[in-house]
Amino acid sequence: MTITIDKIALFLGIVLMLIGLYGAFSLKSIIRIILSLSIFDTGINVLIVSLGYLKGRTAPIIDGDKVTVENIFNVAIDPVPQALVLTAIVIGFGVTALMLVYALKLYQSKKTLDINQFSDLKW
Amino acid sequence: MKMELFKLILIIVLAVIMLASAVYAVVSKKTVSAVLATGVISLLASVIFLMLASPDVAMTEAAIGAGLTTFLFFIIIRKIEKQDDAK
Amino acid sequence: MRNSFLIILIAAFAWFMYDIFSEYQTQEQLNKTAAYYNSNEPSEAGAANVVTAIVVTYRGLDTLGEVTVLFLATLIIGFILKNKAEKIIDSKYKTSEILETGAKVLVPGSLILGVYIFINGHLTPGGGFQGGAVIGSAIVLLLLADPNKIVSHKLMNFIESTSGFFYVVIGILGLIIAGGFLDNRIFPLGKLGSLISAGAIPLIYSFIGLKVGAEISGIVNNINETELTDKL
Amino acid sequence: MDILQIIGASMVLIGSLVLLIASIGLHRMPDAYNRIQVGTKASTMSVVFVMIGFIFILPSWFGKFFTIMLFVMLTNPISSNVLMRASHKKGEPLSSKTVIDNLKEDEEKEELNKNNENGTF
Amino acid sequence: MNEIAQTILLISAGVMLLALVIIFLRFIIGPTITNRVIAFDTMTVGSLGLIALIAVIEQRQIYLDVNIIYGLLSFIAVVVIGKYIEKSL
Amino acid sequence: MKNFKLKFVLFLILAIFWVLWNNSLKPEVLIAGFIIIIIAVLMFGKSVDIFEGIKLNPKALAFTFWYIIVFVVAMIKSNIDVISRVLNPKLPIKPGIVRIETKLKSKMARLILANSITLTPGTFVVDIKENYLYIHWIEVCCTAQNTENQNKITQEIAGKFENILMKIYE
Repeated sequence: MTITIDKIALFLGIVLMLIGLYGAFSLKSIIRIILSLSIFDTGINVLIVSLGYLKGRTAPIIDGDKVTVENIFNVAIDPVPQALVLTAIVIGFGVTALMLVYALKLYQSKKTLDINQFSDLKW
Repeated sequence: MKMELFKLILIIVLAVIMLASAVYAVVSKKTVSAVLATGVISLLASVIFLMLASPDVAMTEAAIGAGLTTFLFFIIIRKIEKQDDAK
Repeated sequence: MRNSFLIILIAAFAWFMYDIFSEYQTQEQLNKTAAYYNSNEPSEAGAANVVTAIVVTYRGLDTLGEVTVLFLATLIIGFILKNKAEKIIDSKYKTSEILETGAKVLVPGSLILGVYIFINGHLTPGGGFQGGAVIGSAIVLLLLADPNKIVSHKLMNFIESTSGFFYVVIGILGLIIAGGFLDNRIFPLGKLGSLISAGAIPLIYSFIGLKVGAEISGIVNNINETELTDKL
Repeated sequence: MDILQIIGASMVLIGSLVLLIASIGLHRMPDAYNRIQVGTKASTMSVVFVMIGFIFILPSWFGKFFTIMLFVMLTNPISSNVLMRASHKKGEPLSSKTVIDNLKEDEEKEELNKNNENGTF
Repeated sequence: MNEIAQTILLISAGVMLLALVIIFLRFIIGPTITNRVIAFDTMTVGSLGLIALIAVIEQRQIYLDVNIIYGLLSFIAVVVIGKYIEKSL
Repeated sequence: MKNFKLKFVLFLILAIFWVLWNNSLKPEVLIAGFIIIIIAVLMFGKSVDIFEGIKLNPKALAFTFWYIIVFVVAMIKSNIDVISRVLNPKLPIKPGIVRIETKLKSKMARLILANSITLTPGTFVVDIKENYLYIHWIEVCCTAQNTENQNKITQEIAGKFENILMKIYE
């Protein structure tokens, strides 16, 4: 098994996801949970991008120098995961903003950010 | 060959820094330091995206992950602290 | 109890992920979809940046939905934070003169940078989302340099809705004139690699950029203006 | 052309060595003020050296490299200034080697004057 | 690019990486928030050189656009933290 | 138009950046840039007062070049200074925050002065209050209790930059 950079990136993505998941379940403060989810998000993005990488190839952008119309098939990598992640990051920003605003509102109503205090819906 | 080895070392070191930073973000007692550590993860993730030949994603991550998300976290923490101060 | 459950969960997830990782092989060839996009995109859509062509044209509908999600997020944030107190003007909020002066040069500069990013979206990395984020950051810088500055909500809403409207109009024009919704061939494709090329892609990406920029500025501005009171 | 490339590459090497020294300086200096002195100066200068070196290597990319250089030279001092001003206001400790602190003296004087004025009214 | 220049570039990349690691140690140690932010700032400016180096080695001019954005946005992040410390956000 | 000269300066700065970013002089790039920059200048017409007092004549241009040379020399000196301080095992520092006075009035000139001071040997601007700059100095030569010392410190830290900037602005 040879080690290549996309394998390391894949590993990195998986470990980031695990760390984020652990943080999201074990931490108490809501802000810290959102932070952990943000790490999880980055991990997923790294993972998906690393799946589209091909060894020794370069970005699928024609600049007439290194990549031209003729050789793009042989030198460019897979563009689809990039397009997916591009939108995922922006959505992630919107979701983070929404979660943070909700956290602010929760603090306003209960004067605490400890997740264990929010037990209204527990049965 | 030399290039491959170089890229490998580069990405391994960056990955180690990112993982240390992620562990720090989860373990740290201070929220502010944790937010900063997340900023470090985003910034280095941007370099890694660039190495994986996807400049578009690198740009988005640098613009949104590093700048705007940090701003959002800090302003929300500040609003919460402000409410505490008012008491 | 809780901790052991957590550890089991993480371990299960890790095992699942290990499966993916161990069977992963670095590919040598493009798969079918990517091969199609890479080899046919320059003649079909005419954009130098294949990722841009996918985001704007081939998967244009997804992008429309994505912009809508961001719009909804902005809207909900606006609704949640609707009780605003009067902004307190305090002398201790005064920033240092260096930042104030620097921001007066850097804010126009970063606006121009944002426009450069999304107008060149089909040639260089970047595009509407990145350009919009840079414009949002310019607004952040404006607010940081002068906290008492009021950014007009009306202007923001106007830019947001107009660009959204034109985005959809161009999409429908594509349906009428060219092959389908958000098809970029309503204009001639032009010479690959020049600023005016790739049909409607620069135009569509400019509208997306303005829309995203206005939305992010809206989020930032809404949160910044809110002063929480005790009553809900 | 080869000579120009080697000169450029050596300038990049100098830039990276400056960054290395900055990183050592961050550990050796006793307090935050001295650290940011080393950090801001050395990191800005490292970027300047690296970019000039790259201009030697690839003259046709001049525009981008030059813009990045100008940008860093404009923004890095501003951000460090904002940071240190805030930290000084919030009482970031100065190291024991410090001889004089005019800013704090003046701020205290100002505070005193304000209090006196309030007292007379 | 000729061989000697390329080798020197690779060595300087290694030096930059070493510097990044040492700065990151300050980030972990840093007793106060100010020290951490200083490390963060120095780290971002150091990565600017690293990104430019990747662009030069891969011979793609378009990668440099990322660099400009990176510089601008990391600047804004540091200013935000400064204003937070000042309690005037 | 009011402030036409100052707006022209802002236009010039943005245009230089636009051309450098695009790295080309094709007509469509220039036209698009022209339209966008005009809109930006109109939007930020109020904030151009920072360029107050700038001179646009050949003499000022010559002094700008002279300033760049002086600045680069100071920067390289600063580089050597930092290296020698950090690598010296004794760590020869004697830090302190001193106050200097500046005669400059133009906002932009003050920004350039402050940035230059930050990037040159051993000095770092902590705060600006009206005409006073508070500077963290890594090796304080003398504590300023009387006017003579004050002037000496000002001359040593800011003198060479200030003199040239006075000729470009004002």
